[in-house]
Amino acid sequence: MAILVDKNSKVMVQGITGGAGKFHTERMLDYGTNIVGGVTPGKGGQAVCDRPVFDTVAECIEHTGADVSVVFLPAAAVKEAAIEAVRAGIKFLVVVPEHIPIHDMLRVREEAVKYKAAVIGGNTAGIITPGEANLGIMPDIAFAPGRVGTVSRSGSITYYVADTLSRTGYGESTCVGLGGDPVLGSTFNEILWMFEEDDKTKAVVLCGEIGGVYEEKATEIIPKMKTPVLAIIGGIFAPPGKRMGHAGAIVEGKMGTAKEKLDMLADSGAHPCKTFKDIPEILKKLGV
Amino acid sequence: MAILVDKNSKVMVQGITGGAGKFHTERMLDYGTNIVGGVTPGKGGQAVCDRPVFDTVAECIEHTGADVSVVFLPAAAVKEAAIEAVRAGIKFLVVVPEHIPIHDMLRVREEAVKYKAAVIGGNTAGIITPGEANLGIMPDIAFAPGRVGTVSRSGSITYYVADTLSRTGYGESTCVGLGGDPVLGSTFNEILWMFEEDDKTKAVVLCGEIGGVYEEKATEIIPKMKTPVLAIIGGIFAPPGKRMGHAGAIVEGKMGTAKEKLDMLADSGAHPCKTFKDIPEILKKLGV
Amino acid sequence: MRLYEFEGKQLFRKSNIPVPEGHLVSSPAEAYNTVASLKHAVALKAQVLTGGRGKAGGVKLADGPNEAKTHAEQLFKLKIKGFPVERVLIEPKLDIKQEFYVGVTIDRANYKLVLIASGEGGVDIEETAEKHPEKIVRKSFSVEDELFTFDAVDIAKKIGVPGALLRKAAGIIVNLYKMFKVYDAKLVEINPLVLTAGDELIAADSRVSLDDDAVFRHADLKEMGIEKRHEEGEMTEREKRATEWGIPYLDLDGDIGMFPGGAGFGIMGNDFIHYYGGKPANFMDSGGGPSPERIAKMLVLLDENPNVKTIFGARFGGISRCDDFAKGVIMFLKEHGLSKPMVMRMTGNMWREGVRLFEEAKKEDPSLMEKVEFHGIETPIEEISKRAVELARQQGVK
Amino acid sequence: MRLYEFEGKQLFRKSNIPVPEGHLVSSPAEAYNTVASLKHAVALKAQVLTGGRGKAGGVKLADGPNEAKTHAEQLFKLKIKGFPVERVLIEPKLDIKQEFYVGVTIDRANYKLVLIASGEGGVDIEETAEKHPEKIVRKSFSVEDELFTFDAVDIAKKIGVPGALLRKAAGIIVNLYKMFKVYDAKLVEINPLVLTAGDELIAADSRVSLDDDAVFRHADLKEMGIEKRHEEGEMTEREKRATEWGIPYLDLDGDIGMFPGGAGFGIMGNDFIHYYGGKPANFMDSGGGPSPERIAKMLVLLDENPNVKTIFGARFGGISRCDDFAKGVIMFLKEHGLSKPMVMRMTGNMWREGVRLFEEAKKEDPSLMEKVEFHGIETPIEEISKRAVELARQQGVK
Repeated sequence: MAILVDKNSKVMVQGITGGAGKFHTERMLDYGTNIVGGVTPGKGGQAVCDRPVFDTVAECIEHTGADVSVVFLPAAAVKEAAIEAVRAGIKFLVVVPEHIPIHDMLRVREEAVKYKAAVIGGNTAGIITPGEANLGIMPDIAFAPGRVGTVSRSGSITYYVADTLSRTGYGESTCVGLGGDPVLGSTFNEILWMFEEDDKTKAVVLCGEIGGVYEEKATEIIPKMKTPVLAIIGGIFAPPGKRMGHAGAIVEGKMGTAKEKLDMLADSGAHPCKTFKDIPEILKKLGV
Repeated sequence: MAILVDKNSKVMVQGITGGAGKFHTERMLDYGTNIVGGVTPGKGGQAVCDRPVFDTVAECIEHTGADVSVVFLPAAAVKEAAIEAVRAGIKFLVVVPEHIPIHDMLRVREEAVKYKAAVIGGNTAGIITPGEANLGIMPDIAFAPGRVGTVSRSGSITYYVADTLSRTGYGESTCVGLGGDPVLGSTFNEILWMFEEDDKTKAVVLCGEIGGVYEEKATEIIPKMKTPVLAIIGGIFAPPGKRMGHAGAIVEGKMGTAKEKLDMLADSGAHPCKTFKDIPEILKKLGV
Repeated sequence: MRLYEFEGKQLFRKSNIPVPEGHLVSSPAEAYNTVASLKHAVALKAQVLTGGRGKAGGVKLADGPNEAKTHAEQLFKLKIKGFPVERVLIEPKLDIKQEFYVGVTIDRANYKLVLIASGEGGVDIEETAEKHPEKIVRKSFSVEDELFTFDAVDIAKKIGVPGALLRKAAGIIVNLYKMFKVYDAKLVEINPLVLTAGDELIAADSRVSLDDDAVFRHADLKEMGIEKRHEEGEMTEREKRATEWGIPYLDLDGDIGMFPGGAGFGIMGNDFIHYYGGKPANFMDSGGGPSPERIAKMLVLLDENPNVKTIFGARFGGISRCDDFAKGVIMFLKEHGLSKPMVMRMTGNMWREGVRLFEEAKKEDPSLMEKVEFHGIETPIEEISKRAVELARQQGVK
Repeated sequence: MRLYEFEGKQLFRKSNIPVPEGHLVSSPAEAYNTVASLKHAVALKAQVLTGGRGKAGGVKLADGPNEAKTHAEQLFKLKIKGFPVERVLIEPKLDIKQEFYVGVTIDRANYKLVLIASGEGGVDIEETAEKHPEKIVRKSFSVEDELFTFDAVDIAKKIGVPGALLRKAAGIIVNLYKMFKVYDAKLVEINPLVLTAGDELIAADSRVSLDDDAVFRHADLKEMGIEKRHEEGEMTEREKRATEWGIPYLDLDGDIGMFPGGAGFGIMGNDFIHYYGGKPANFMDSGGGPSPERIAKMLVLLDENPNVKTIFGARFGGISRCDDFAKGVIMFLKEHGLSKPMVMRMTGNMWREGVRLFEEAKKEDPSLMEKVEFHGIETPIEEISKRAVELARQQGVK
């Protein structure tokens, strides 16, 4: 098993006829991802990489049985595309574009919760279940099938962790990019819990970063997990970010510095890592 | 028992410090209605007819236990006042003002359904449970306690029916004015069902009118009722109203003429009446 | 309140719904000049607040200014369902490939907004709806719901918009829905939405009805010259006068002047008169809580109407108070005088005070009430109705 | 993107939130003339994109034009947290009875909008929030939620607005909340919202931050002169140059030039350098899928920086492709040349193609890569980081 996607996932691509959509559809297919079709309104009836294109998500689902979608569209079009997908019944959505307006993502999150769908991104490198499916823009070279789950706010960190886990023989069950935007479709919490419930995942690496509040939120869930969690946070030596006005300070309090994030995670039971090579060392100690 | 209001109802008045609010608060109190307070934002701390005035409905409920509200406010203020009331926990709301924008009433209805509150009006004469409570602008002279329920779209028809029932000794359990506006907080259906479930009500008089669709809707519920329903419809000799565009014709079909309404009601099991004096005659035959 | 086609199209334009470039003219000469300045064939369309314009000959096509002038002369003489044509809209003649229908209205029974669309637009849409309901697409919304482009694409596809135009059609549908909400409409229709030979989508006609009770919150309507107005219907002189006085009034062809309290009994009272063999001369409504002045004016309308042989008065004081009613009647009797018999019944809120006022007035001038038969709650309204019919008959016999 | 006080107040005015009548001046002479034309005492307020203005002496009061001129001279010389003062806002001096705080922001952890209000406005609001949380009123909303007047009345009451002003205060709160939504804001604050001696409520200061990613859909901002801009921070010359080239870049005080791929490792790479005893000279991010031209420019920034002793390059090709990366590096080496040693690692999407390009370039010109230590996926990034620190040390020794 894997979380969110595997070789049986039926994947559609929203924006499949666009430049990035075409390019990455080809790449994802090369990896063996089970892409069944795509959507571009007004281009129904065409084909990309031999996969049929539909005018709406509902039609694509009807004809292909798609249950997962990857979005390659301009940021301004993401809100409607995501709402269309979850309303039509897509249960997992990968939002690759960056610079999505924050109010749009708040709305997308609301709809996703309402329709019980999972969304990752915006600005995510995607998700990969090595050897089975690669959704998004992640470079397959770094990944090998295995027993560690990874969840990260940064694409590049994801690759380095994968590289490390592959080289040391652990490999990955699934690697999830939450995305780099300020408001994200999913937080660490939801993904951590999926890993907790996944038999194949023997440990999880959480890759966080200065700013935002999602690492702090994760400390609510880590103590409830049996699966060990390793945490690495970028920005320990970065100057602290600015608070947004008094309101930001009142709402988010002291959250946001990398050091505090790592300390809080450690306090909640996670194993802190400084650099990537700490990861296999800790895994070894834990007997993973 | 009675439906919706009785002597134990704790009634608040929204807009109690306005001209109409004051005038009718006095009248309602004279009738013995248990008015416990009122609301006018910015006038909290004042009093009208010895009843305390609050800035918000929530405060009024907190201090007085109010569970029913009567609205005397300009039409433009009704939407927010109604939403405030139902969100604060008012379970029955009487909306007296007329000319409320239709889109506002659609919204009010939605909120009322969501919060499981009943709303009558806009443009209703109100509701009276004779001898117990009189909410709105109905003239008490016409009403006597008794065993017939009345539900009507028109204030003036309500009075004539009451007058007839009082004179013939039947009296009324409760008399409900749905209101004269094109979109109403409640339809005949909800009120008919309350009467059906009320022990004190032995028969119901439904007073309808040319135009609209609420009489036709009532034919869905009348066959399910054990309590006999008498129906009187105004506008049998009026020229037919104009349809609103093709869309109106497609949505509302053939609904709307008084003759068809009366025929449909009769077909569904209601007893049709021509003039008011038919009412006691039919009641007598039914052995009410 | 219904808008003229050209007003509806102003709203379409503001809402980013494509409409033909239009020119409004008020005379045949203006039509000539306008068409002379244009380089294309035109359609001349009579602007009236009613349907059935096409069948009544209210739309003409012209290739040049002379033809346009001739047509305009005919149009300005036309009456469509009684409406005189005061303005004509001149637009480029469209080369039509297909006609669609798109409309939004309110489903009162279910408290929803409904979007309706069809691939067979035009005047026969209602027939299509009845005979081929499968050709009509309907979608319901809560009043707070947004219409998303993907839903509009789905609708456009179902009514047969070609693939290349799906996005454009969806945009028009979304904008129409937004316009419905933004302007507090009761009805908006594009019929037909035309697909031209050049593959453009354009709103060839508009039908828009707004909620008069919500006009106050749309200041931009006034800027566009769209003001609060009554629903369609040509008014008689008496109806115009009533409207000026703010009294809902409609002339009928009978002889009993109806002077009711409340819209509900205003309508049902007419039935009663019919039941007892009479015919009302009018509908009337006092509106909620009328002033004595308005009450007096209502009576003036009836007393000065030569068709009225007798007046039937009924007042059940609710929000309207009997004392104000009595004051109004007395004001009328003193200032104007009653030229025909009146039978009336008065009860309800403040009835005692009302009766006292009548008695005082009678004491002052015993002749004041001599043509008035006055009743209170003790007489059923049926008796009053019967009596009015009787009185009218007696007057007829004279 | 943060707005200047006067820009925020423009939005307040458009949103029906009362603000003082303001005059923006760019010189002491202008300040003199402006105040001379006014008949009242004024406040002169430095316009800078940072907080702490009051404590830095950025606000002055003046009774007349001479005093205003003197103050303005000081203000235009002032730097507040490094920001030069280029404009001063002149407003009537307010006679303050009470100060409130009202703000709206986003609670990212819970995906909500949050309205915050307090009866103790002013610069110490955060302290109040910490020491007396009971003096802060908070209310959360879903992004689609409306804020109703009744809720705003409740909030206004809780923060101690006097009864007679409750409706007015509620109107301001509702309008602020609407403005937050209409303009895609991340933060809007009225601090303080002043109750004047004359019982007026007025927004004495504004703090507004909009979502740069949503500016595209607010055409009216451009009309007001508000364009997409970066967050606060005074830029060095090099940072300005980078910004012109569209490269996110920040100078730091170390000596290792950071040339990373991806924002994530851009940040974490700095930590790695620190862990191994080095100090980075900068932050940098290539942005998603950079062109060869941009890659080359990134290297120019580092190579021309005299503080940089060695360059640390790391590219893990994701959406950014290794072939484009290699092209950019080669372009830089050919056109500009490398004046200091560089250690780099390249792997990921299209890495084979990238390696091939480097090999071809080397074949063409064997000296081209001589200052570059090149690694692939086989070398862990930690080793590269260590090596960069080593190289920098060696350079320092020279």
